[in-house]
Amino acid sequence: MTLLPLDLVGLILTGWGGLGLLGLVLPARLGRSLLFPLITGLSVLMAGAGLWALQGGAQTLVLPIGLPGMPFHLRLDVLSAFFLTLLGLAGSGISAYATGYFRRMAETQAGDFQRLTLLYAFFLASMGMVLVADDAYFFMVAWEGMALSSYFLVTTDHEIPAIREAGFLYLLMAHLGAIALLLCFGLLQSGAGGDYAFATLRHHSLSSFWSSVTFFLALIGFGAKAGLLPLHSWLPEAHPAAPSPVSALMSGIMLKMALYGLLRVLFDLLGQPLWWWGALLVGLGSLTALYGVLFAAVQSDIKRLLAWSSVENMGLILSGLGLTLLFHGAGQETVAALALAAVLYHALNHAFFKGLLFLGAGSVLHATAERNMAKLGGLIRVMPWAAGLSLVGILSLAGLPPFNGFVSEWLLLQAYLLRPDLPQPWLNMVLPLGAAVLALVGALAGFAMVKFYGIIFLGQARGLVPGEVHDIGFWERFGMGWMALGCVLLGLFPSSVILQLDTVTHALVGQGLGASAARHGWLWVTPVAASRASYSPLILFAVILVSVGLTFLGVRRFFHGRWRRAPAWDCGYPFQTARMQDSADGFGQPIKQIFESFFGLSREIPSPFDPHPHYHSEVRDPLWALCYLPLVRGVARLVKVVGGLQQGRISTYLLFSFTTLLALLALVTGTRP
Amino acid sequence: MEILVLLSFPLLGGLWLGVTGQRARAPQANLLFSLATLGAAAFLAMRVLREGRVSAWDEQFVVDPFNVFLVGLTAFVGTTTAWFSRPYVRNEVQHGRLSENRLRLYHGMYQAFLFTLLVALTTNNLGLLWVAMEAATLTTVLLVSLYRTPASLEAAWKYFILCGVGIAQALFGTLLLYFAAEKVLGEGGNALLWTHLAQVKGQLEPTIVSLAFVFLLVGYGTKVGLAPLHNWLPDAHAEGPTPISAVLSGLLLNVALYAILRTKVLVDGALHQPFAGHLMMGFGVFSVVVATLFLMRQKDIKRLFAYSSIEHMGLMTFAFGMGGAVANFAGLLHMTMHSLTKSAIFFAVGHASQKSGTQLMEQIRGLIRTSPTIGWGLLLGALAILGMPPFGVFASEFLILTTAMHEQPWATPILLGALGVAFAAILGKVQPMVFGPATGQRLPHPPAILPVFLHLTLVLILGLYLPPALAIWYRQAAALLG
Amino acid sequence: MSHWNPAPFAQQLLDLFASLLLLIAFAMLSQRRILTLIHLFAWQGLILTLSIVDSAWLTHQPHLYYSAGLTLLTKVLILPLLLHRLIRRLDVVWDVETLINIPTTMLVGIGLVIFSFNLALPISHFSSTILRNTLGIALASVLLSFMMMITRRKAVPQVIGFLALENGLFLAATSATYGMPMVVELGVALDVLVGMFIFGIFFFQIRETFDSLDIRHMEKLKEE
Amino acid sequence: MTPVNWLLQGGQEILGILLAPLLMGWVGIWRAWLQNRRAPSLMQPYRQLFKLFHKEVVLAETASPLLRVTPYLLFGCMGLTASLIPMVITDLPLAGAVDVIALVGLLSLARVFLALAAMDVGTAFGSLGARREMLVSFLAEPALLMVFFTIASLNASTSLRFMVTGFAARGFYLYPSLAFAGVAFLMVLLAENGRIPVDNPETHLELTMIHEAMILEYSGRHLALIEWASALKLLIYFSLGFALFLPFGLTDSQQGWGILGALILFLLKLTVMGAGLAVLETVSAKQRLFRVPEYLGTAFLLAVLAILLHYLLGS
Repeated sequence: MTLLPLDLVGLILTGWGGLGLLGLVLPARLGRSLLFPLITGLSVLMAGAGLWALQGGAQTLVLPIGLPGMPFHLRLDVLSAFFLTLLGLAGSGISAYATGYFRRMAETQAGDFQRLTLLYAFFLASMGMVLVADDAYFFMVAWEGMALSSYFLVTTDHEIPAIREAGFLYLLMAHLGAIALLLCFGLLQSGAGGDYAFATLRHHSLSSFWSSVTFFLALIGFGAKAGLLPLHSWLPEAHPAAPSPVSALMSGIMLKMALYGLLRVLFDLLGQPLWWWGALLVGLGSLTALYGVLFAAVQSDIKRLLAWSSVENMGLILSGLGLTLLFHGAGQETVAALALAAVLYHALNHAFFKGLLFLGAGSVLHATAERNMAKLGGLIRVMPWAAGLSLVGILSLAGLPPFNGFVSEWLLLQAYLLRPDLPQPWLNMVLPLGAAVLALVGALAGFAMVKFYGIIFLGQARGLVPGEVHDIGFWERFGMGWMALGCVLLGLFPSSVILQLDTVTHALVGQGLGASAARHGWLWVTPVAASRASYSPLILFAVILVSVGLTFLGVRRFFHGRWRRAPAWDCGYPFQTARMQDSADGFGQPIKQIFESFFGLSREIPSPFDPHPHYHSEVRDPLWALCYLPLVRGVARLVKVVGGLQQGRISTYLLFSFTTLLALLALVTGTRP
Repeated sequence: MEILVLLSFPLLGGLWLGVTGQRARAPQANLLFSLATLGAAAFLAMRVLREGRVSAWDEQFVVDPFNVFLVGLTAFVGTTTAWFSRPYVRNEVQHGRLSENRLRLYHGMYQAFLFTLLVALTTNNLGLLWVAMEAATLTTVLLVSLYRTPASLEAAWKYFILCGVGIAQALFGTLLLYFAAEKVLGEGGNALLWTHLAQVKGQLEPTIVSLAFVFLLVGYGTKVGLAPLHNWLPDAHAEGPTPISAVLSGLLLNVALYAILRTKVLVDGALHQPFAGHLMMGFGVFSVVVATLFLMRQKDIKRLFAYSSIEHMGLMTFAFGMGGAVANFAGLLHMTMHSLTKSAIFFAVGHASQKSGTQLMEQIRGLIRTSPTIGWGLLLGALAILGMPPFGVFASEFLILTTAMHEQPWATPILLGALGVAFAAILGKVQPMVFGPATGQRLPHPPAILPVFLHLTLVLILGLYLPPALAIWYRQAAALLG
Repeated sequence: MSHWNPAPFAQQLLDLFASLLLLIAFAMLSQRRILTLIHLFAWQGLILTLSIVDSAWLTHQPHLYYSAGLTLLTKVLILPLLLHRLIRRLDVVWDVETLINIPTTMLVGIGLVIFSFNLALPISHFSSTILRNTLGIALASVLLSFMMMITRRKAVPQVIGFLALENGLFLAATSATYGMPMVVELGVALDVLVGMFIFGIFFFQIRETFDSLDIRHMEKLKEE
Repeated sequence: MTPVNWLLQGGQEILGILLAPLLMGWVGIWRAWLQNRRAPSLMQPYRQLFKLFHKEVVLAETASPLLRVTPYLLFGCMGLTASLIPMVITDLPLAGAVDVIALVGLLSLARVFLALAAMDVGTAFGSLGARREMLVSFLAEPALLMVFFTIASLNASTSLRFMVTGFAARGFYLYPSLAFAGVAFLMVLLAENGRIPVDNPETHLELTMIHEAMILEYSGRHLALIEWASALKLLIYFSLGFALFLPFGLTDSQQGWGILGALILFLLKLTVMGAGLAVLETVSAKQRLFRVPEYLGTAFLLAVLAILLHYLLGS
């Protein structure tokens, strides 16, 4: 018997599930040093399996479980393989980190730890199952299993009211999204017989109206998971609420499942896309990105800032997906492949740098028990490892060369700039706006990241840092190092990565970049032609190193290296304290001021004569009031009206029964032939 | 023979406990009788699986694949509820809420109730079915008012009057059916035997049959809890002892729906058009919508889940209304899942409210901290009943909704919207109860946790894997429904 | 079917009984005094018994005689007596308040009669029995009793309405279909008796708890 | 790619580094003249740098290694950037590795480090400067990118070399979109280099300073490197402007005469434009900080308009 990648993936998924169950029964003392490393090992194996499967064709498997007539279908094709690789690569770093992170929990709250191990492993396994599911039922089970296990993880600290609310909102939105997906699959299947296997759906085509409806449902379903505007409200609440490695999993990997779902439905199941779907996605995605980054820039909670930044990145990814659809619909497969490669690449990158940053935030949280940036500061001196590795993360997230975030944004910009020749002339004119938004978003992300890093790690400690702040231990270092290494390598070897993506783009849009992108060797990325655009991060990195090195050597050679320490310059005001540094609020202040009408801003500014001056400003999501509250109020009104049915009087109840009877009798007499 | 044995156990149990139900060992005896019933049901089920239809007493009692599955479910849930009821009533006695006399009434009536349900399920005579349904009301009505609080009296009164009037209408419907049947089958007992009716259903007079169905639907529909006939249901569920709420929700509603289904088969045969199905779908969708909207405003935990029962009965009614192999299959599956899940929830709810000393949800907090098993049981049960995979309720809802999508596309968005609202309502209320800082006290008798998790495990397993034997059984039952 | 001679008379008698039942149903609908209600209910039972005897004689169905006996026993003797004793012991011989005023109720009642006649008309055509005309009347008295339950505020009249409703059902059972099979009929009778017994328990419990039999006290369980 | 190319690229870097203080001096002279002051010597910036290099470095007690790494990084990045821009010749070997987007990224990398280093010591002014710098850049950077995109769309390439030669190949042509892009670029240039109306390089008034606030904690050779780097940045922007909007004279050949001619032309452009900058700075006034977003927003919109115009007119 030969082992196929799918078998391996199946074994790994079972292994994760088994480890989870083992975690529930094994004493925490034993589990803490055994299970997470094993989970990590399986993740590495998963990455290998994914890479292996990325080379070959699709394999299928039918399990003997499921509903009668609807057994679980499994299928591993290159699209799944790519996302499995992502899951494995990012998952191993995060799991390694988790080994160290949950150590203290295993000692103090053994029961919670056991439960957490189970849910963590199930969460990983359910994401894997989403990726290999090949029928609607199994997909839904895996999808909701993913939501459920992450919901329980989010509510780990359920004593805190805000976390309970966040968990509730999360599961609710996840479920509403799942309802939309259910409808979506139902429409995809409509009339194709009783089978819900994707193979059936694939060969079944819909009229353009119904396929548009299906597209909308998929957009709602997967968009709710991806945090697409205006379905994003849960995301900045739920992602930060979870323990940090889980936040990393959610932001880094789970959000990509939404992308996977969209790709699967749009390119695999739904058939030929219509052009305006792409236009809609570009618009919504760009708006989401802008919205997300603006809110990220004004947050003062470490993890919430990162969560909003995830909204931003998913927006970018989805706008890229929209571009792909547009070009694919217009038959311009090369550009479509470029946009798709950018999308996939960015998904991979985001998994790494967002995972890394959430892990970094987790380290800070663990060391200081403080999520409010306004009370942190100067951690680079006590936590050099965490600070150093996080620096890689923020540089990647800010989209700076030669790190990975830059590569995918560069590819996406290239897709925007390659003069498209779409059949809709107005789109040709509007698309550059997308590039403008992308540029703006990138710059704002830089702002947010400087704020993030500067306030937390740099400067002096604001307020109290309780107890002895310690740096991260071995496993945490390993996990964060893994992620940081990923960021660097993905940034330095883009053409190798693009070559790997080639099979995926071939499968989805029938074109690949590999041939042209790596035409000039592995050092260079030339997505279309060298005269169009080319980029070589490795060379860039090398010359930066050389240039900086030469400067250093030159200065050292010609001048002396004397230095001494002295107090910081106080501008003639000797009473400066650490609290006079910019707080997170203060740093975000310009953004608040500029986009004031954009935020639901409420501010209390003290008067000059106030003896106890107090400044308070709160940013609320105006879309909440705009989209959600009316809905809630509408339902509440309906509930009130219906409540009248039940007012306690038995005569009225009898009257209902009586009138129902009479009405039905009248109906029968009325329709009598 | 097996049928009579099956029926004799709860009957004997009812008589025995009616006399000795106040003794300390009575809860065990209750459990033992239920276990014996379960055993008999298992034997019966095996025989039916092996030989097909089984009848007894001049075909007055007939068990076919359709009702044997409900017999099994009834016996099973009856047993686990008896199990749960053991510590529950002891705690109640300890809290001084139940006297010895009432305990005797409780245990006697519990077995009598099971007896009436089993009679209703196994009988072949539609008249006897009616009698058993009425008797089921009578046996439970005093249990609803067991605590003799003003609220429980009121609830029992409403239950009694509304269901009494409803069942009277069902009697009128049965009469009309008999009226139509005796022309074909002649006078005498045979004209009410379902098996005989089913053979000649094509010859029944359509006008009379459709009228009869209206009366039967309104009548038995009252017991199913179809809106707007449902008003007794939340009151009765909320005020009675929790084991009774569990069996009302998990069993009585099923049996009432079973009665409707039996007549629907006849009506479909007589009418050659989906008249009955349309009515049922209308009632089903309306019930789902009304119930979900009511869910939003509940304060009492048992009322909340009572409305949830209405919602699910509506969904089943809708599924059976659609008809066809898949929808009937899904309806039966949903019936099973709902019974198991809902009774598990009521078990957890019972202990939770005993612990907190209240049924008001805002005063029940932090169950997971005080008693993790109850808390998790409640949360998982609620998630299961909300149709979260991988629990089995999702499987049946998936089948129902996807079938609806091409059979009755108009209904799907309504149903899905309602399910969304229900999710928000129930999760929004259950989550604060299980999570957060703890309140509550220790119970004198340790709660019975096993039934909760036994049910939930079954629901979980059935959601992922339906054994082929069970699937065949369901298919046969679905085929009987046409 | 050899006895054709007295048949027309018996048939007419049966129609008369049925009409009388309907009349009593109307009378109950308009009656305010509770004691009279009980008397009317007893009368209704008596006429029902007579009509069952008549149809038994007419159709030679021996089991209908048992039915008649059962009806006489429960509906004419036991239940009215029980009710009588009950209201004496509970001291509730008051006037009945209605929710809707009586003329309106009567008007609606007439509408109901027309409706049910209209409903029963096509059914009667299919009937092979000679007793078919009574089906409409039976349906009408069922609906009228239903109406009565809706309009009454006190517990006892509501129960009387419920029992009257069952009388209507009995009429339908015996006249339209020659009665149900014996098993069923016994079961029905048993249910009615047990039901009455439970009603009795309830009256005492309600009285004990609320100091009144006014069901307005029992409107607490609702959605506020 | 011959060694000569590499040599030329290295030469250009050195040229840029050496010229940068001179440009600063030149602009300073003109400003002084226009303000009726006696001008310092053209060589004054060099003297200043020389003096700073010899001074001892005083580090704040709370400074982390980041503060000490940044000046080198900044200078290295700026030097590298200078070498990438076709000042004199277009056929640079590194041009393929870094296109305009990467160029903006490189500038932005330098800026992020500068801002981070400013926050490192933890004084009120450092973070104030960093915040303001990032505020300016989050609008200026996209505007610059949009300017580049306009020209990239015109020439169907984001590679600087092909952007420049693309114009040359097509000969003289009036591009309306370029006019918008040019104005936007000028506005970005002013903002990015801390010139009036956004920032005043000579101010030491804490309330208004941006760039100066960030480098308050630097001294000695670190300060020298940073000052030099900002001079380099001005030169980079000037030469970017020349390459994109006034590309005449740039040579593709490696022959001595062509290079010499191009070099002379480049110096000429610098001379004129340096004076122009001084004039511009003198006639305008420093804006309030919160007017800056409006100003830069205008630049951004102009650049977007330029690209739209390009697609609208097809030119």
